Amino acid sequence: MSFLGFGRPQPTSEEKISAVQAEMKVLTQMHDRLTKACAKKCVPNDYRESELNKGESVCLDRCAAKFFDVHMKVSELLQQEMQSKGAGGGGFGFGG
Amino acid sequence: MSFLGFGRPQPTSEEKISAVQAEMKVLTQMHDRLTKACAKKCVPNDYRESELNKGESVCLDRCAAKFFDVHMKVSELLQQEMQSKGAGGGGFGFGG
Amino acid sequence: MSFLGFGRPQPTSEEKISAVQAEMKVLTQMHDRLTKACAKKCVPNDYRESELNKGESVCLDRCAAKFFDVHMKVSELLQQEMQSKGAGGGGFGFGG
Amino acid sequence: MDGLTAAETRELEQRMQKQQMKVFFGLFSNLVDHCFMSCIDDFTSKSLTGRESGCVARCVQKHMALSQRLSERFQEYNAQMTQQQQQQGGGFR
Amino acid sequence: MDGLTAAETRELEQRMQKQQMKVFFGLFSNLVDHCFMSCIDDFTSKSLTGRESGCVARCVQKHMALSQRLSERFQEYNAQMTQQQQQQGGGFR
Amino acid sequence: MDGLTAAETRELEQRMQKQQMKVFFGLFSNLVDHCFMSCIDDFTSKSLTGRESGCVARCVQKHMALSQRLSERFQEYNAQMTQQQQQQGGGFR
Repeated sequence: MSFLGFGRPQPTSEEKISAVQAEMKVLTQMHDRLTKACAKKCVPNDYRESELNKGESVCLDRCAAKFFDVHMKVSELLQQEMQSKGAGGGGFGFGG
Repeated sequence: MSFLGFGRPQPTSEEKISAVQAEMKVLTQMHDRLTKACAKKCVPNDYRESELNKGESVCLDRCAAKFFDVHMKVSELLQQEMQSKGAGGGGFGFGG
Repeated sequence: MSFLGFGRPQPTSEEKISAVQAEMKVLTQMHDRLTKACAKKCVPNDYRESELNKGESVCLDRCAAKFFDVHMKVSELLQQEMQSKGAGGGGFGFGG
Repeated sequence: MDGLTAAETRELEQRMQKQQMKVFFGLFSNLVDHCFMSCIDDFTSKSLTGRESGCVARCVQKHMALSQRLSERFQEYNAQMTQQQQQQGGGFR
Repeated sequence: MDGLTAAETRELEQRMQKQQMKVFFGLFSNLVDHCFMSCIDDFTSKSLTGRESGCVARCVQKHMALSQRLSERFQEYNAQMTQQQQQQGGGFR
Repeated sequence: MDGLTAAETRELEQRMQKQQMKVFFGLFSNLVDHCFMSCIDDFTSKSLTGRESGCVARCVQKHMALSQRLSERFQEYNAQMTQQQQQQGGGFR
């Protein structure tokens, strides 16, 4: 999760703990989103069988690999965009 | 909400309060999910009338009953699964 | 965001800060929901071009205007409803 | 819910109020999103058409009725669950 | 993860337990919603039909298998990322 | 927003930074999910095809433009609301 900058020195005790907590939350959410996306892509909704069949299993593995790739790719694209527009500026910005 | 274990003795004041708060949050979320699910199942999206008609009302009551049943059933199935696999292990696990 | 009553005098320092934070959260969520809704209404999912075309841009502007209008309208309707039913009661209530 | 001192109850009430505001705002947001997605389809102008406006009004009213009805079912269910737990658990405290 | 004192670790564990309960409850809720939406279609009575009941059971089992499989892929991916970061970043502390 | 002391402003800024990180991460996650669901359809191999890769790039770019445009409309709307409130409310403090 390099994009959140965890792993840098964290001074106080409270900060260290909440950094670990935050990282766990990020991982949980990502697992959640991965599951939601790949269930939709690979497993039909009628549930005629309770086991994953061969085709579904292979699909899930490939789907996970592609999900991580898209994650990386989007992260890179956003970084490029932000650099090209300068630190202060727009594009994806939310201005309250 | 027996599956969250609220109702057991809660020592400190802060813990008691946050337990009540947590229970309220769980109830809110469940009400939310119930509403979302049964609106989708029973009420068409075109909104030609502003009143619930007879058919929709009956459908909502049955939908709620089934939602609670599915809740129970999934809870039981997960408990069985966790017991059969032992406390430490897999199945539905999320390993960060 | 008049419906949340921010802007009234806020005594303690902690309360002032968390009011600003809460307002920011509300604005963020609203921006999020606006984006989700208007992307769905105005931009097809196939992504054959990377630029917004004229039609999409105009659609987004109108979609935003209508989203704010619906926001207002729903807010008014709920207030009317709550007044007509009295402060204590039902309608949209959630009773834990 | 029982077993709280007066000070705890006061603190709880304050937090509950905040939480209720959040809950209400969540319901409100869901309602806006749902009625917007269901009723708004015409992007040839930036003002709501009469049809859209009427649809939103009916959508809100219908959802309040729906939410009210499901709340009742939910409360019945919770009451029933609480009763079962007390019977099973012996009902101490 | 390293660099925590014993007291910090204890505090962290307590909070983690709470968070894990939340995570678990989130997974549980998603599962209920998904299996309900996928399996329940008959509103001519208020009890689950045999077909619905069976569908829910298969849905739960299949999703546990699915979640388990994706967890493994996710852990492999995280291990790989951590390794790359340590190689690039020098791996201090 | 006004009426904060220097210390409060500093505390606020620190919390805002955290919140902004969360906001940004939320936007990023939504973007990944949306572009993944819209662009990825081929599960005959585990690497992105050229078509998928291009689609993701266009999806990200288009959404940044879209998000930017809607942000502008949103800011205009907020400015207008603030103005109306000040006129109605008398604008004290």
